[in-house]
Amino acid sequence: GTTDEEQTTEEPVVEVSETDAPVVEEPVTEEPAAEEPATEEPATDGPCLIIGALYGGPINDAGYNQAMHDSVMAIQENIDCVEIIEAENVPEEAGATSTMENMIQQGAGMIFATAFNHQYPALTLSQQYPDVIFEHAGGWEMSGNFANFFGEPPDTWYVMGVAAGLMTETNKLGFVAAFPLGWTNTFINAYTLGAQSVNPDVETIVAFTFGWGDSAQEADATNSLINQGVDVITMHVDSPATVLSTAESRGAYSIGFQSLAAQEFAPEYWISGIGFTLGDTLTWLASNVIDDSWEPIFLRCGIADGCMAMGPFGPNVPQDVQDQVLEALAAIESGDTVVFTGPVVDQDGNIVVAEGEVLTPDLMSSVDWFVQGVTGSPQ
Amino acid sequence: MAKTKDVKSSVYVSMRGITKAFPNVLANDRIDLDIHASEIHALLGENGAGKSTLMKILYGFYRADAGEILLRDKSISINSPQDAREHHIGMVFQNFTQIPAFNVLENIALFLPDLQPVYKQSDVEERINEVSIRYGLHVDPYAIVSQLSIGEQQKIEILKLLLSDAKILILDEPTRVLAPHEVDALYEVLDILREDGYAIILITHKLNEVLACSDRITVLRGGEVAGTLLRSETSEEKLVEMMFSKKLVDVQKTEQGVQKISDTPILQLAGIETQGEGNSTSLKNLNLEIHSGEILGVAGVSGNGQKELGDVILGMEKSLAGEKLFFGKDMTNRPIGDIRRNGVGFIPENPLLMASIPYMTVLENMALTNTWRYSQQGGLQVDWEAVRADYQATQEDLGFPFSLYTLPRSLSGGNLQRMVIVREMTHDPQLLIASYLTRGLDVQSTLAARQALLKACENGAGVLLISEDLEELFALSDRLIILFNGEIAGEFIPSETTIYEVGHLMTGSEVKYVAER
Amino acid sequence: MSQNDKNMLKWNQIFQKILDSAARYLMMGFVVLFLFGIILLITGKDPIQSYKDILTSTLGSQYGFSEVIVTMTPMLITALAVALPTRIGLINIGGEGQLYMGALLATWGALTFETLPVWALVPLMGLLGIIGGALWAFIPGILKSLGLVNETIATLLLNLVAPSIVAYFVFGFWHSPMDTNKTPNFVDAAQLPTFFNSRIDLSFFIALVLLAIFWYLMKYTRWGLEMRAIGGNPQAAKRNGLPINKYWVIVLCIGGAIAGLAGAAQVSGFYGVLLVNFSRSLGYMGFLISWLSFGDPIGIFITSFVVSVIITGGNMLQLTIGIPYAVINILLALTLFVVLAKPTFLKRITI
Amino acid sequence: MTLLSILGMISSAIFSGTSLLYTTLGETIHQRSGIVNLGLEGVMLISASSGFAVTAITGNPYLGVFIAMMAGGIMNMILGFLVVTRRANQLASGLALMFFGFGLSAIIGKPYVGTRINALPRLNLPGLSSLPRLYSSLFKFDFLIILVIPAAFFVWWLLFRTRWGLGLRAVGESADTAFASGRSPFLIRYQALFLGGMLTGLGAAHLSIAYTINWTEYMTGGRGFIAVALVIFSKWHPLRAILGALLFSGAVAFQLLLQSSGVQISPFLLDTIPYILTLLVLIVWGGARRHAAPASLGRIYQGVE
Ligand SMILES: Nc1ncnc2c1ncn2[C@@H]1O[C@H](COP(=O)(O)OP(=O)(O)OP(=O)(O)O)[C@@H](O)[C@H]1O
Ligand SMILES: Nc1ncnc2c1ncn2[C@@H]1O[C@H](COP(=O)(O)OP(=O)(O)OP(=O)(O)O)[C@@H](O)[C@H]1O
Ligand SMILES: [Mg+2]
Ligand SMILES: [Mg+2]
Repeated sequence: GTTDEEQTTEEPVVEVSETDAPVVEEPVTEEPAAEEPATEEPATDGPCLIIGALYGGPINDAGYNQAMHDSVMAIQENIDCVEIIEAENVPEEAGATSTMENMIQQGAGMIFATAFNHQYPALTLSQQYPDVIFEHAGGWEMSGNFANFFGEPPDTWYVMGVAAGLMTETNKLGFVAAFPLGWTNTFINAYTLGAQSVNPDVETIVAFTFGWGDSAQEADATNSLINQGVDVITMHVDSPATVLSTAESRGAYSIGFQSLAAQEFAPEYWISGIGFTLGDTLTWLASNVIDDSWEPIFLRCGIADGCMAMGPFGPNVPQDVQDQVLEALAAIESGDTVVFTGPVVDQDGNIVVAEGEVLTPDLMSSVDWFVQGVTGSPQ
Repeated sequence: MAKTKDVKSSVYVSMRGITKAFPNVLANDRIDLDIHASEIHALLGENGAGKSTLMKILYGFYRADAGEILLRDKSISINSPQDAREHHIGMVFQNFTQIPAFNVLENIALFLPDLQPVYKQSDVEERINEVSIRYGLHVDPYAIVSQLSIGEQQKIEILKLLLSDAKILILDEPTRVLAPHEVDALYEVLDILREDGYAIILITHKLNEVLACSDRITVLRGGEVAGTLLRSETSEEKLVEMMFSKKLVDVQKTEQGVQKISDTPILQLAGIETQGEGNSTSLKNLNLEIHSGEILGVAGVSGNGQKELGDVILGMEKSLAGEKLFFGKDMTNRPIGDIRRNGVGFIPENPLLMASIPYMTVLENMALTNTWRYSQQGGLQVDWEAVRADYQATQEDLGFPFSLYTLPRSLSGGNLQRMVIVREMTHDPQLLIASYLTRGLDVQSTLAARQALLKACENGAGVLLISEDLEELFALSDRLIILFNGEIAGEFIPSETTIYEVGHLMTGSEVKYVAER
Repeated sequence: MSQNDKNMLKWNQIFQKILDSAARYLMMGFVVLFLFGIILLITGKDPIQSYKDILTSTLGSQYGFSEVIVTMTPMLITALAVALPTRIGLINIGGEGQLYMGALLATWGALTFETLPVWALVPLMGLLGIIGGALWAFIPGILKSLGLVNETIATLLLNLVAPSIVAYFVFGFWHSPMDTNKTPNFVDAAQLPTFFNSRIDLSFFIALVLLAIFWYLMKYTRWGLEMRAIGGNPQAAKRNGLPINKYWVIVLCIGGAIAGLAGAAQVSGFYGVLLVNFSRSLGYMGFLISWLSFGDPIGIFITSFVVSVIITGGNMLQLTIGIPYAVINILLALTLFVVLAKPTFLKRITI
Repeated sequence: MTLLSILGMISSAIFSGTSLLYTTLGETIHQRSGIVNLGLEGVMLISASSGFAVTAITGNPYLGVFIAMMAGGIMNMILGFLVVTRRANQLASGLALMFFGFGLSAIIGKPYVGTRINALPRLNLPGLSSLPRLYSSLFKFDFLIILVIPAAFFVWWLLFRTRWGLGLRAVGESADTAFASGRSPFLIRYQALFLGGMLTGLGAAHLSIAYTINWTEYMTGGRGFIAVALVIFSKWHPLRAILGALLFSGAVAFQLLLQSSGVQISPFLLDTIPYILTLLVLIVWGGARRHAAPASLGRIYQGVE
């Protein structure tokens, strides 16, 4: 299964606002006037909007796809009159095209294409069906009826890095990743910088599985990392299940991603985790479509906007570590810490972000370097 | 050889009204057969008479459509070899049932009725040695069967039978592949077994053997019993008469080809060497010539290089050294297609396996050897009319009748052989290689096939006739060579030697003993 | 018997045969639907509705129908890539690998010669696809003809190698950090022309032409005769003077070339990009289709059509009744089981 | 390279090679009886999903392993029906079985995607507990790992030292001969398929219940085909299969080690090495190989009238 580049948490857990009004956020681009929320339209005869949502993997994977699914379903909870058609396990482009076409044939007026590979099929279809609104998760293309939304994980990865840097005894952190993607590289870098901020000797070792949901490869990679002395493991693949379970079985600490529920896979050695909570954002987007105020915006929102959340600490995390992590989190939320502030030096010692500059989000999607302290190849 | 006993013992096993039909043929038609203990009962009949079928029914390999089997007057049901083995019936098949990849011990263990669920090899080995000493059948239990000669494989079959606790032994053409002295040895074993109280059913085509060793003889004809005789009551002529409905022309009466040897030989082999793989024999420094109008007979016990000789001429096998000349032109290691185009016909020992495509019609098979002759528009079309015409002409010539549209798959062995003969004769071959031309043919077809050979000679072809049937070789050949272990062990003009001299060269033994037969 | 009577008889027989097989296929269809219906019921779905959905979403609309054609096109070609070698007795399970290698070379063409016009680039990619597939099939072909390795085993092993090689190139040379598991999108000139305002592209018509050539080759030509002879009994064919080793290599290469062409068509037409693991068993599917239809061209056409209806319709089922997409494999497999279990269908057919 | 990473590679190879070895042993049995089972992938998936589901429902991983084992055997009965009773082509039937497995496992596993289960417990070998955690965890094996080498010896013993094994190999070489020796080739092939299916099921169970502790669609990722390659590599011999499985999984472990050491060798090229090696081995054997493969492998046994 392929999905895109980030993942989310399901809403519950920590601090998801339950207000009707969607939290509006969108750091990067110009912001649409957040009109009033959605919920109010009473269901008339037919549905007020049919939403098609497609996912790259199974929607109950306790990971990325489940987070996306939960966020989409939040629309239904908030706006009674919408109808949602879902298709899971649509990993590749050709399948995505016919699936979206099918959805449109069934009357879908808005489509959430949540996997990385859905971007171009959706963009192509958006030209064919100008009346249908397309929202893609985590891409960069934009057009009249096609836009991108996503959370902002690098900041939170930084915080997780702080936690990992404090917890490691071997000073080796393991990162199991699917593909050497620009965004993935950015996460790894942010994570490493966070760890180095509290523990300069830390090294992050990366192993790629080249698949979003190849659990045998994930187990192999996790074991391999642990065998190299890594004692904190985290991952950027669809489902945290295998990586975290494997780490737990080997007695290595783990940091969850994709879904805060990941903690259940590592009851003892869990440190903490992060995920997306996009339900309110998607609700807001849908309500815009319903009242015809939708405009294409490049939407990115972070932990401060409620689009992302951090999980609870595990039983083995000392209080002082917890405090330090929360401190780092507060610094991020307040904007005191900006992760990729120059100078940033890559593995070979080249300066990739100059002194006084900051890496912008659109550059983050095409990062092809690792910061110093990362072992592995970013290609 | 064996002496006949006056068999008055009680009936051991009897078959009553056995009927078995195959898709195109009624193989057994209400057959009755009684076998006594302590007798050798010969089963005779021309090809396809139903002998093997009948015995396979007794062994449970086939199931009869009707009829019953009685063991000591009690009706028993035999639905599988397992049932038969429980009733102490054992069989050596015409085509051996051995597993080439297994060793001798495993092959024998497979057929042991009382093999332990977890067996010890040493136990099995002991039992093999015991029996093999008693009957003089020596084998190495750990030899891989695929590496053994066919004669040794035959021994294993008999050992299997003896160890299997069988009291009724069925042997389907056991002497087909044996050299003369091995045949004698086999019959000695059978004699001992008879003394030990076994009932032995023996299928063979060799009348002299039948007359020498059996107690009673049953002749099948067209799936029915033509009669059962005591050996003392019969003679060769009488048996032949029973086997074939009409009286036969004497086979031996074929006139010999005229000697008309030309100067350049059609084929010349000079110092040919081959590398035999697996259990095939390598040829060593082989020299021979075949001239127009000449039949060169090749004698030898099978497995001494005959197949390789034919194959090396045809180009199936590579020669490592030496030269092969056609009409003086070097054709060493040229592709078969080129050799064929030079007018070489090839009648192999096993026509179904080696010469025909079982699922293509006879007509299509006829075209194969000469596809280039029949192709039109550079191969985009095939001229089927021409194939048909050619075929019909030759067929009428040779007098072999059968339809063009049947599949070789459903032709009888003999008819298949005929088809191949017709095809290979069609374009007046310059050189004809015929292996075991008449093996598996009944007496009449044998005659026709031999006449076809002679006719080819008259038309100027040279013939290489490979056979184990010395009488045939003596009757047909102009010259005779003997292959032993891949080398030419001797060369004769048939009229200047004797069958026994040749027989001894064939087996590599010295010529000193004269059979008292 | 007069020619006329013979003809009458022949036509009667043919008619009878058609009736027979129609009845048999119908029976089998019912068996399949029944079995699948049970599975649907167990999972709590309405079988009748599902079947209706499958039919309406495929044969019931122009769009659906065009999707069926799109789905069946690569299967037609890969089935042919198996059927041809089968005729000379070679079992080519390697369609999958040959498909990948064809796609790989075609992709190289598309990414390297981006500036060529469409009339040059598309044929070039086709040619490269053919070369890629043929090269990949040449390995088992030559090993077979040297008597070293059985072609079934060799093609199977190479199937496991080819996707890795594709992945190596995709992640090695043709990768940008913006892509997951694919190359950059091809330029428009590298994309097969499409027809009827649908996704049906040129490769469908190429497939039909290939089928027709295959049929004529086997039925009428000298080479067809010789190939069937080799397939029927290689030893006898060899003794009859046919160059079977040459045939083995060449025919297997042609098979590979056809599969390679399918690969080129997939990347050039269907995807417009090279994805890692793009095939998802297309090669194996071709193998199955070829077997189910005994390598008969019309059979190949019909079988791949039916299979495509199932696959395309199944795609829809996940939207309408919410069963996992993979479940459609069950319907497919049940169909295969029922056909395979019918021994009368396994009689060798010689045209 | 540290001691940990070397021991680690061995440990990784054992962990990920276990499922491969069980499956290879199963396929060895199939093929020794003359049947090529190309549907292993599907059989594994069904076993993995049903074992996982049962473990998730009951919380008992041993029950899960048992069910996976039975599921493997039963799945193979479908193949048996097709190729033994109905005499269908083995390769095609195997592939059909594979597609069936794709579909059925998806249904079975669907509700349990992302579910946490009680994994098969890992047992402390005596003496290990005194080592540092990262070392001791290297060789904390579950019982399926502990049993896998004995299983290979068991299969060897079964094939080469027992009457049943003799008959089974005979069927694979020549079904007619086996029949003539009083055995039923049909029955033996069914038995072989069932036993082989159970072993395949164990392999799959290890994958989902003990190793990845997870169920995802298509999670076997080609292991069924690898097992077929391994059978060939090991010349149809259960003991050589041990070596083969370790080599294959060791190659993966090595690839990961290189990758995360920052070595610039494409993991994909490394992935191909075992297959190319197998092909080379076959080429080197050349003609001799013919004696290794069961002679009637893939042939349909028609039975007799
Ligand atoms: N597989 C088969 N299917 C259908 N019919 C067969 C099959 N095999 C043999 N026959 C039939 O059996 C008959 C002869 O078979 P067989 O090969 O035993 O020859 P035969 O009786 O020994 O004759 P010949 O003396 O010519 O060798 C043929 O008429 C043929 O129709
Ligand atoms: N399996 C079979 N299928 C079809 N026909 C068969 C089969 N086996 C034997 N027949 C046919 O039954 C008839 C009797 O064959 P059988 O083998 O018993 O002859 P036979 O007397 O042993 O001949 P031979 O001397 O050639 O061995 C033949 O016509 C043969 O073709
Ligand atoms: Mg015969
Ligand atoms: Mg016989």
